[in-house]
Order: sequence, then structure tokens, then C-alpha cells
Amino acid sequence: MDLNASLIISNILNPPVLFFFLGMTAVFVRSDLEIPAPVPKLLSLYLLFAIGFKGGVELIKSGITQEVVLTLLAAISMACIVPIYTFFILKLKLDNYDAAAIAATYGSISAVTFITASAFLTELGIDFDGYMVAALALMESPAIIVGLILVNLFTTDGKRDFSWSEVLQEAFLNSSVFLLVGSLLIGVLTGEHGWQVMEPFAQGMFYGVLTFFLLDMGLVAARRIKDLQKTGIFLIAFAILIPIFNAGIGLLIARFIGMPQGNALLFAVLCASASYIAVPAAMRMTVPEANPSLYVSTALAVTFPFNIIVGIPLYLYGIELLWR
Amino acid sequence: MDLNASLIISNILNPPVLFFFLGMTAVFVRSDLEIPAPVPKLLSLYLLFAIGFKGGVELIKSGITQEVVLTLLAAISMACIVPIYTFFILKLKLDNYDAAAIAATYGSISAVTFITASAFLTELGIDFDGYMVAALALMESPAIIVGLILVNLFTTDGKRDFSWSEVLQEAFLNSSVFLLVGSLLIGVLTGEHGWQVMEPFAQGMFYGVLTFFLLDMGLVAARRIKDLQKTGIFLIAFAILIPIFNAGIGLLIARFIGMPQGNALLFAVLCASASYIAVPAAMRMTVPEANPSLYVSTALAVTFPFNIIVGIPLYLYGIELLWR
Amino acid sequence: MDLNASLIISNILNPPVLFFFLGMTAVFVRSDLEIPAPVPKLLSLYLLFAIGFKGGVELIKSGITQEVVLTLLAAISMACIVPIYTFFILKLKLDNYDAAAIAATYGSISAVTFITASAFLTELGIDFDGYMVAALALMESPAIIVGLILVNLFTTDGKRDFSWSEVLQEAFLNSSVFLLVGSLLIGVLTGEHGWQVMEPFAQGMFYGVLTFFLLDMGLVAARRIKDLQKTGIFLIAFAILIPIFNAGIGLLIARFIGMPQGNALLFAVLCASASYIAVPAAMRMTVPEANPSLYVSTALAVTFPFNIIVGIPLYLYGIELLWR
Amino acid sequence: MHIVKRIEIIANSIELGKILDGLDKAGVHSHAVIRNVAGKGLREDLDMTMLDNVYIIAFCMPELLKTVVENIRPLLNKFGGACYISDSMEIRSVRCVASL
Amino acid sequence: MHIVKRIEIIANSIELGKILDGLDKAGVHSHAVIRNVAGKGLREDLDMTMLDNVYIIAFCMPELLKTVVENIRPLLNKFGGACYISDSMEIRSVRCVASL
Amino acid sequence: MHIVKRIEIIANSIELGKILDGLDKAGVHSHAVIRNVAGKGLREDLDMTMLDNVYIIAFCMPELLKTVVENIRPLLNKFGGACYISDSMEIRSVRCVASL
Ligand SMILES: Nc1ncnc2c1ncn2[C@@H]1O[C@H](COP(=O)(O)O)[C@@H](O)[C@H]1O
Ligand SMILES: Nc1ncnc2c1ncn2[C@@H]1O[C@H](COP(=O)(O)O)[C@@H](O)[C@H]1O
Ligand SMILES: Nc1ncnc2c1ncn2[C@@H]1O[C@H](COP(=O)(O)O)[C@@H](O)[C@H]1O
Ligand code: NA
Ligand code: NA
Ligand code: NA
Repeated sequence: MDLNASLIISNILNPPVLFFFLGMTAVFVRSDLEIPAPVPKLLSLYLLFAIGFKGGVELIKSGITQEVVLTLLAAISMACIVPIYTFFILKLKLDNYDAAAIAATYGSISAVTFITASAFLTELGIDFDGYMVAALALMESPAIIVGLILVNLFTTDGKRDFSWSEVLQEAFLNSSVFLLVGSLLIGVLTGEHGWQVMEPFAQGMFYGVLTFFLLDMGLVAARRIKDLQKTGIFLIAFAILIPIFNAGIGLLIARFIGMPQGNALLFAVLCASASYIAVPAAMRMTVPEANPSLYVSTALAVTFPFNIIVGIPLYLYGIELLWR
Repeated sequence: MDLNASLIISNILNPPVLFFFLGMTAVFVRSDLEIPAPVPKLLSLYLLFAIGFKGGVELIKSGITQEVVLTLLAAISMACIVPIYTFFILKLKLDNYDAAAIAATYGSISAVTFITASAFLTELGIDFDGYMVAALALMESPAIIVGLILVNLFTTDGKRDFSWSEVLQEAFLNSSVFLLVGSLLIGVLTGEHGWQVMEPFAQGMFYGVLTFFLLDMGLVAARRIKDLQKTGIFLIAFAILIPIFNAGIGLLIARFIGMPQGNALLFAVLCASASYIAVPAAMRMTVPEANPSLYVSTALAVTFPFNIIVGIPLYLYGIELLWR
Repeated sequence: MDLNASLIISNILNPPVLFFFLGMTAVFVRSDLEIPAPVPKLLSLYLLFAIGFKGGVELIKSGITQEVVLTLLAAISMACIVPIYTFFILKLKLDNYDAAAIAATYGSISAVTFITASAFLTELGIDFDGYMVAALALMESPAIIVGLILVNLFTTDGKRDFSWSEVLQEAFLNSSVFLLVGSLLIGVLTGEHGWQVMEPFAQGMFYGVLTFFLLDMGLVAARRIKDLQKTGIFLIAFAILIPIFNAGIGLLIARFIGMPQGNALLFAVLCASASYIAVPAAMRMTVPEANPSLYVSTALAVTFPFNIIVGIPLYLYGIELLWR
Repeated sequence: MHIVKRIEIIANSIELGKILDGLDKAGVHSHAVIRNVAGKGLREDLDMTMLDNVYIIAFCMPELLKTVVENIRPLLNKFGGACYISDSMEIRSVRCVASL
Repeated sequence: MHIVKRIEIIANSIELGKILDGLDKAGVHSHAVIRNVAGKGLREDLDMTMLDNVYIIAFCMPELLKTVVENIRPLLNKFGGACYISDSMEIRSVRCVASL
Repeated sequence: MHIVKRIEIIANSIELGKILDGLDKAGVHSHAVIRNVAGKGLREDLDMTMLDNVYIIAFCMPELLKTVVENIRPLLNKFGGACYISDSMEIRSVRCVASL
């Protein structure tokens, strides 16, 4: 556990994570610090663009190998399987609607957690491949579909005749997925040449923008914490244990298909993280019976901070044990 | 034509142009991607500042030579002549008000097209001079005045007693012209010394900000495309052919006064581009009889994309033929 | 005085100061140039973050020496003493409420003036220490408390029973102080290692962002200038002479405790500058009898431009005389 | 001056396109949209830093009101959102530069 | 449709938290907030580039009005700010995806 | 509480200065301005990403209304824009920290 603790500390002593704490502190001491709208939106557009573009440039360098295909298959599988077993765990305590919505939330991913993990790897000097961004993009949407299928199978209220075309549109063309995939493709098309002109913007600013964005996420997450009183101890425990469990499964798969360590960490983080933007929006539309405060608060105020602070170094420690 | 096609492709495979396409695609597939206000305004302020400041720094390095004076004279002349002959072409199909407003729009320039062309030149390693920014600034406003004179000459409604002082104010002190000229002067005053401290901001970010701005322009232009149904085929043909014609005349003048190739391309692009911000605002105020959807949609949804995608490499091809 | 004039000119020929002029000019010629909200807020958050973070990184490098402690003590002392003697000067012409509010304003500091001075020093190649940022943070709040004590001592309206806890909250946890101190602490915690990854953002952008922010400050200050008619000649003279006086005292103290020249300039600038954000907000809340237009206009439309344009080089000239 | 109805709609920005279409179909072709609106409604809300609300204002002829309500009400049921109607008076203005 | 009161408050953003608390305590749990509002009031104002106003809109049952006013009025006295009440009608909407 | 008129103006931001001057001359010295308002009016509009609208709200004494309308109407004719009047009630507040 020694190594683990030192990893946690070296993670915590990163500017992005510390600014996340600073944001939370601002809320707790009732400072009037805030990042005015629409700045957080702009920062998240930038982060998606930068990670997507860089991923594309690196994907074209590495090419589409068997390793790439295996990784992407693993990603899609996890995005489909996680919501299913999560659903049955949640059904122990919650009704079908809430269980399905939370399951979809945890089956999907949090891009910011992924980006924070990639910054952590860069700082430790551990390599990872550009195609992990493609895995990120592929894992965002399937859980929405799986969640809806679960609701349809396990509830019998007949009149749920929402339009699937609209749901698919929300799932695959929401702005995050669209910008990420678009930037990835443009990265693939322009390659090294495009990267050179974009580098000062797409790379130089990256760490700083992430820091500012996490400052805002700290403010947002802390404001959500009072909602946790209503969610109850079961969901709070769930929101900490299921990421560890999902990351564990992710690591085993990663080991099995022989991913390099950097990729394995990112994959584990994708499995462990939960969506607090795209999936909640889709669930609110399609499963209005579920209570949004349950799925948003757990994902945003528990799982997100947990992954950012403890999860990322913990999963890396797991890798050091497993890959030995 | 072989070379031309390869130029077009190398232009299209640039990140800024590809992100312009991405923006258009987002509208066509109905993604909810958007760059929230007031971010586009901030990006355009940055671009004007960066291009102006850099131009000023380079202007002071090169000094005011005969070449500079000739180029600026050519710029002013084209800004005055283009609206006149364009007016008579347009009168074939349109009434005097619409003809004058559209003529003024095409006599003025689009700074973003200019900036995209300059990024294209930088990438191809073709030099151009800082004083071209002065040409840009000089070509923005005259067409507004010429357009108003045309309306006054060709319509006889007597009571058009708007205040010239207000018009001149709008023409020469609107925020684009003001910031561009101001930054140019400050560049001249601070020279190389000022450039050194500003470089990471004014140069390093430039390409990335342009990319984001063109993403937004793609969104904006695509939303305008449905307006084209109302404009009719004459205006759409006009919006593609007149830029080529204007660029051709620009190139002949450039060749005649011996501009270097980089400057010639920028000059052609200035002649070919049409204003969709400053002039429409001024026309709406002074020629309210004209229909804004005609002049905004053609300039924004046809001429702008045409220049960005096909025009710039096409004019460069023309240069390669003429300068041989 | 020769040297002095050349310093003033080299200060004026800096991009940030010239863009401040450009902003003022835009208002005077009635251009519609504006930096849209909330961009100025974002820029100021960035500047506070950058200056705080860099200060923290340098503080940890230098360590907490006797020099540091002496400087910080001097800073706190000046923040407490300035409002007291300023109050008695102001009482000559104003009532107790206005005198106390203005005294608090001039006892506190303007972070932007400090930042501009630090950019000026960087350009001249004069070193200064990171702990000056700590001095900046320490000098922002005490004047608010002193101002309130003065009001309580010199007015006898009994019913002034505002909550001190709220006042202390406003004074020490307002977003500027909070972000500055937070960034400083994070800089201390992450040290050189954190600096490396943040540098392109925290250092590379710094000068450019400052330039844009001063452009906006020019717009804001110029719009305030018409308010000066109401303030009267006494306050205008006060707003120019008291900064020089305060800077003089600051320089004597700095010389006495042996500060290096760079630090001495920053200390003088802190003494000379007046708050136009934090203190006015606090005064409006706690001393509503005072007229905000008096303290905001003098600080923003007279003292701020004076310090930016003439003050900074003037105080540096003073240092060259005193430190000889 | 003549009497119009003010329609105010607060809704999630994802719905914006559909609401404007709904207004348009009901014959209300003019509107103004304010973005980046924060809010708290009856339902526990998504985080508004991420998914912001829009505030839509449209002034229309009283006789269009019924159709508007029929078009908008089902949309609001989806993501939540609120719609309010009140009375107002329009200052008619005919564009005419000459009169300036 | 039924009758509600529209409460409009324009105030300095520093006061926002307290005003929303005041509304909440008075039983008005829903609201919308528009930020970055510039303005000029009766009193000479701080510079609004730095300290912006917020515009708060809340629709509530008429019977809550008295408590709201009692809660809000003292807050506005502090930094300045204004509060206005008018009549409006609510279009009731029950969330129900099936009806889409 | 006493009765006031709410004036709402939606116009292009280029006109803002002149409209505020017009209000001021008519005796309406207080207002609030919301920027970055998107919109669609009767006339085909310029692109609102570039030239955004502003939404101006001013509450004033009923007797000032006539002058306001006379001052504002010609301005709206220029770039387009709309002006609406409705009734409201003001909650008078006297600034007084002691009562907090
Ligand atoms: N009574 C109300 N007054 C003001 N805004 C409201 C009201 N009800 C709902 N809203 C706004 O509409 C959004 C959606 O409301 P809801 O559907 O109740 O969650 C909220 O976030 C509020 O901004
Ligand atoms: N009559 C009014 N109409 C519109 N906005 C107002 C009015 N009175 C005050 N405000 C707004 O409320 C803020 C504070 O007002 P005051 O307390 O009068 O300084 C101002 O900055 C305005 O934006
Ligand atoms: N009936 C209306 N309801 C709401 N906003 C309007 C209305 N009419 C005009 N506007 C706004 O005022 C702006 C200018 O309108 P117009 O002069 O009709 O082009 C539009 O962009 C709209 O934002
Ligand atoms: Na997951
Ligand atoms: Na042209
Ligand atoms: Na001071």
C-alpha cells in the first residue's frame, strides 16, 4: 500500500486536482467565487476538441492494428454489460425506473475523468495511445440504449411510445460525442502536419484549461453534496464501490487482451466513471419516472470526486500489481 | 488543373477548413453543438487584434516603401470600383435598393476570409507582408459610402435625409475597423520588442482560435443555407461568379504593380470576399428598403464558404499561372 | 528628470498600456468596441490565478526568510495606516461617511495595477520575488475593517448594527482574495514540478491576457470620466497626489528594511493603488451613507490610469534615486 | 398601441429548437431568446452549469394564444419547463429611416 | 390555466444567494436567474463590468406574495435593487413522455 | 406598493446607447439591460451571432409613458426592434443597513 499512498499523494499534488479542491472549498467557506457561464461550456468544448484532435493525430500514426480493434471491442462490450449487472444490483433497493437510469449513468463515461487521468499519465511519463479517445467516444452512448431496453423489459406501462429516432439522435449526436468524434476524424485527416500548427493551442493550453475546468467542477460538485442526504447510504456506498468494481473488471480484461499500462489505466477509468451530462439528459427525456437527483448527485458529487482523487492512482496501483 | 486540385485538397485538409465543415455538418445532422455567445465575439476580437498587431510589427520592419503605397492605392481603388460595376450587373435583375446594398456588401471585405488565407499561406511557407493588413482595413469602409452615393443617384425619393456623420461613424469607427487599425498602430509603435512578449498569445494561439471560430462560422453559414431558396438562382450564381471575377481583376492589378505572390493572393481574396457584418449593419440603417436576407445570405452562405474552400486555392493557382 | 521621462515613454510604449489608451480612445470617439460580459471577469480570474500560482511557486523556491516576514509586516502595516491618515485628510472637505469609504478604498490595493507593474519589471529585466503576491493578498482586506472602525468611532448613529461576521466574510473570502490565496497555496504545494506543466498557460498567455484586460479597463475607466464633474477638484487632486505620497512612504519603508529594487517598486505600487472592486462592494454594504460615485470614480478614472501610465515609471525613478 | 399577449417560456436549452418550431407553427414568428439562464424548478434538476435553461419571450396577437398553448404544452412535459401568459401593449413602429 | 404572480427582482449578484434563500423560505421554490445584467439605478452605481446585476424571475401563487415581500424587502435595502410584481397565467403541464 | 409601467424593449445592440439616452431624456433614469439575446423578428434579420440583440427593461411612473414612447418609437424604426408596455407594481425599498 506504500506505493499506492505515494501515487495518491502525487496525484493530489497536481494543480488540476488541487484546483478541484479549491473549488469545493470555495463552496464550503461560502466564498462568492464562480466561473461565469458560459465559460465552463467553452472550456469543455476546448477539452473535447483537444483530446479528440490529438487522439486522431496519434491514431493515424499508429494505424488500425489488431490491438486497436481488440481495445475498441472491449470498450463497447463494457459499455453494454456494465449497465446490465449494475441494474440488478440497484434493483435490490430501488424501483425499476431509478435502477435503469442509474445503471445507464454508470455504464456511460465521464470525459473529464478520462482527461484528468490522461494528464496524470503524461505527468508520470507513462505512454498511452491515441485510439483510447476512440474508446472514450464509443463508450458514451451504448448505455443509454441498454438502459432504455431494460426499462422496456422490466416495466409494463404499455404507453411508453417515445420515438427511438429521437433517442438515437440524442445518444449519438449530442454535442460532446459529435465534437469528440469530429475532432478525432479531423486529427486523422490532417495528421502530423495539422498537429504542428495546432500544438501551442491544443497542447500548450491543455493543462491550464483542465485546471480551470476542474476548479469549476469543484464548485459544481460541492453544491451537489447537500443533495446526498436524500439519496441515502445505499447509493453513496454504491457510488464508491461500483467504480472500483468496474475498474477491476476493466483491468482484468485489459490484462487479458494485453493492453499496455497507460491504455489499461484509461480503460479502467472509463469503466469506473459515470456520466453526469449526456446520460442524465437522455434519461430525463426517456425515463421521466426516474428521479434525476439520484443519478446526477451520485455521479457528480461522489463518483466523480472519488475517481479524480483516489480512483485514478488506485487503479494505477492495481496495474502495477497485475502487470508485474 | 492538376496542381489546382492538389492545392484545393491541401487547403481542405487544413484543420480550420475541416472544422468549418464540421460546423456545417452539425447543423445538417441536427446535432446540438453550439459555441455559446459571447464566445464567437471574443474569438473575432482576438483574431482582429492578432492580425492587426502582427501586421503593425511587420509594417514597421519593412517601412513605407513605394510598393506599400502602390498596394494601398490599389486596395482603395478596388474598394471603390467593385461596388460600381457590381451595381450595374445586379440592376439587371434587382431593384436599385437591393442592387446598391449587395454591391456595397461585395465591395467590402471579410476579415475572416483574409485571415484564413493568411493561415493557408503560412502553412505553405509563402511569405506575405504586414502592410496587407492595412489594405484590409482600408477596404472595409469605402464601399459603404459608394453604395449610399449610388442609392442617392439612382433613386429619387427625396426624403432620404439620414445623417452623413452617423454613417461615417458607422463606416470608419465600427469595432472591427477600430480594433484592427488600433492594433496595427500599436504594433507599429511597439515593434519587435512588443512582439516578443506578445508572441505566445498573438501567434501561438492564432491557428487554434481561427479553427474554433471557423467551427462557429460553419454553424452560422449552414443555418443560413435554407434562406437561399428565397434568393433565387441569379443571386446564387452571382455569389460564386463575382468573387472569381473580382479576384481575377485583383490579380491582374497585383501583377501589374508587381506585388509578390503572397501579397497578391491576399489582395485577390480581399477583392473576392464580401462583408457579412459591417456593411449589412450599415445598409440596414441607411437603405432600409433593401432586403437584408438577400445580402447577408449570399455573402455568408455562398461566397464565404466558396472562398474558404475553393476560392483561396483557386486564386493561388491563378497566381502560379500569371506569375510564371 | 531625463531618465524619468524615458522610463515613462518606455512604459507607455508597452502593448498593455497602449491598449489601455486604445480602450479610452474607443469611448471618446464613440466607437462601438466592447469586450462582452462575462469575458472581463474571466480575464481577471485568469490574471489572479496566474499571478498567485507563479508567486507560490517562487515563494517555495525562496523559502520564508526574515526578508519575507519583514516585507509582509510592512505590507499589513501600510494597509492599516494608510486609511487612517487618508481619513483625516479627507475629513477636511468631506463628511465622515464619504471620508471613511474613500480612505478604505485607498488603503486597499488594485491587483491589475500590481500585475501591470510586474509585467513592466519583467520587460525591463528587473527581478522581483514571488512573495510580493502574498503582500498583495494581505493588503486587500485590512482597509475594509479599518474603514468600518473609523465610521463607528466618528459617527454616532447608534443603530449601525451590521453583522461583523458577514463583513469579515466579504473582506477575506471575496472571490479575488480567495482565488489569489488559493492559487498561491497550490503553487507552494506543487512547486517547480507543477509550474512546468502550467507554464505555457500561466506564463505564455499572461502578457496577452493582461493586454486584453487593460483594453477593457480603458473602456471602463473612460466611461467613468464624466462622473468626475460631480466629484470636484479636491477629490481629483487627492486621487493624483495621495498615490504619490503613499508610494513615497512605501519606498522609504522599503529602503529601510532593505527590499531589492523590484520588490520595492511592487510595494510602492500596492501602497499607491486604490481598490475599485472589493472595497466598493464592501463599503456599499456597510456604509451605505457614503456616495459610491465618489470612491469608485476617483479610484477607477483617476488613480488607476495615473498609476498605470505615470505612476509606475515615476516610482521606479524614485527607486533609482533612493537606492543609488 | 394595441393589445398583445406576452408568452414567457423557461425550458431546457435542448428543447429550444422544438419550442421555436412550435411557436412558428402556431403563427408566432417573432421571438427573443435569452440563454445561459440558471434555475430551479419543481423537479430536482440536472446541473444547470452543464445543461442550461433558456428564457423565451414572444409577444403575439391574443387570438393565436390557444394554438400556441396546444403546441407548447406537450413539449414542456418532456424536460420540464414552464410557460406563462400575461397582457401587454405593443408600440407599433413602422421602419422608416427618413423620419429619424 | 390559473392565475399566478410574477415576481421580478433586479439586484447585485452578491445578494443572489440571500434572495434565493428568502424566496425559498417564503415558499417559492422555483425560479429562473439571468446573470450578467447591466444596469443603472436610482443610486449612483458601482461599475457593472465588475459587479454585475442579476435578474430573478419567479412565478408563484398569489397567496405567497405577502411573505415574499416581507422576506425580500430588507435584502434589497442593502445593496440596492428593485422588486416588481405583476399578474400572469400559468399553463399547467404534467410531465408525461407518453403523450408526446 | 404602488403602480408602475414596465417597458420592455428588444433591439439591436448597436441602438442601445441611443435608446438609453432616449429613456433618460424622457425621465426614466433606471433600467436593466440583458445582452446576447438571440431573436427573430418580422423582418429578415442579420445574423444574430454577429449582431446580437439587447433586452432592455425599465419600470417607470405611468405619467412618463407618453414621453418615453415618443422618444423610443423613431429609434426602433431604424434597425427594427420592438417595444411593449405592461402593468406592474413596485415594492418600494428604502436602503437602510440598520434594519438588516
Ligand atoms: N414558478 C417558476 N418561476 C420561475 N421559473 C420557473 C418556475 N418553474 C419552473 N421554472 C424554471 O423552469 C425550469 C424547469 O422547471 P421544472 O420543469 O419545474 O424543473 C427551472 O429550472 C426554472 O428555471
Ligand atoms: N425602475 C427600474 N427599472 C429597471 N431596472 C431597475 C429599476 N430600478 C433599479 N433597477 C435595476 O436595479 C439595479 C439596482 O438599482 P438601485 O438600487 O436603484 O441602484 C440597477 O442597476 C438596475 O439595473
Ligand atoms: N413579437 C415579438 N416577440 C418577441 N420578440 C420580438 C418580437 N418582435 C420582435 N422581437 C425581437 O426584436 C428583434 C427585432 O425585431 P424586428 O424589428 O421585427 O426584426 C427580433 O430579433 C426579436 O428578437
Ligand atoms: Na462507466
Ligand atoms: Na470584396
Ligand atoms: Na493602497
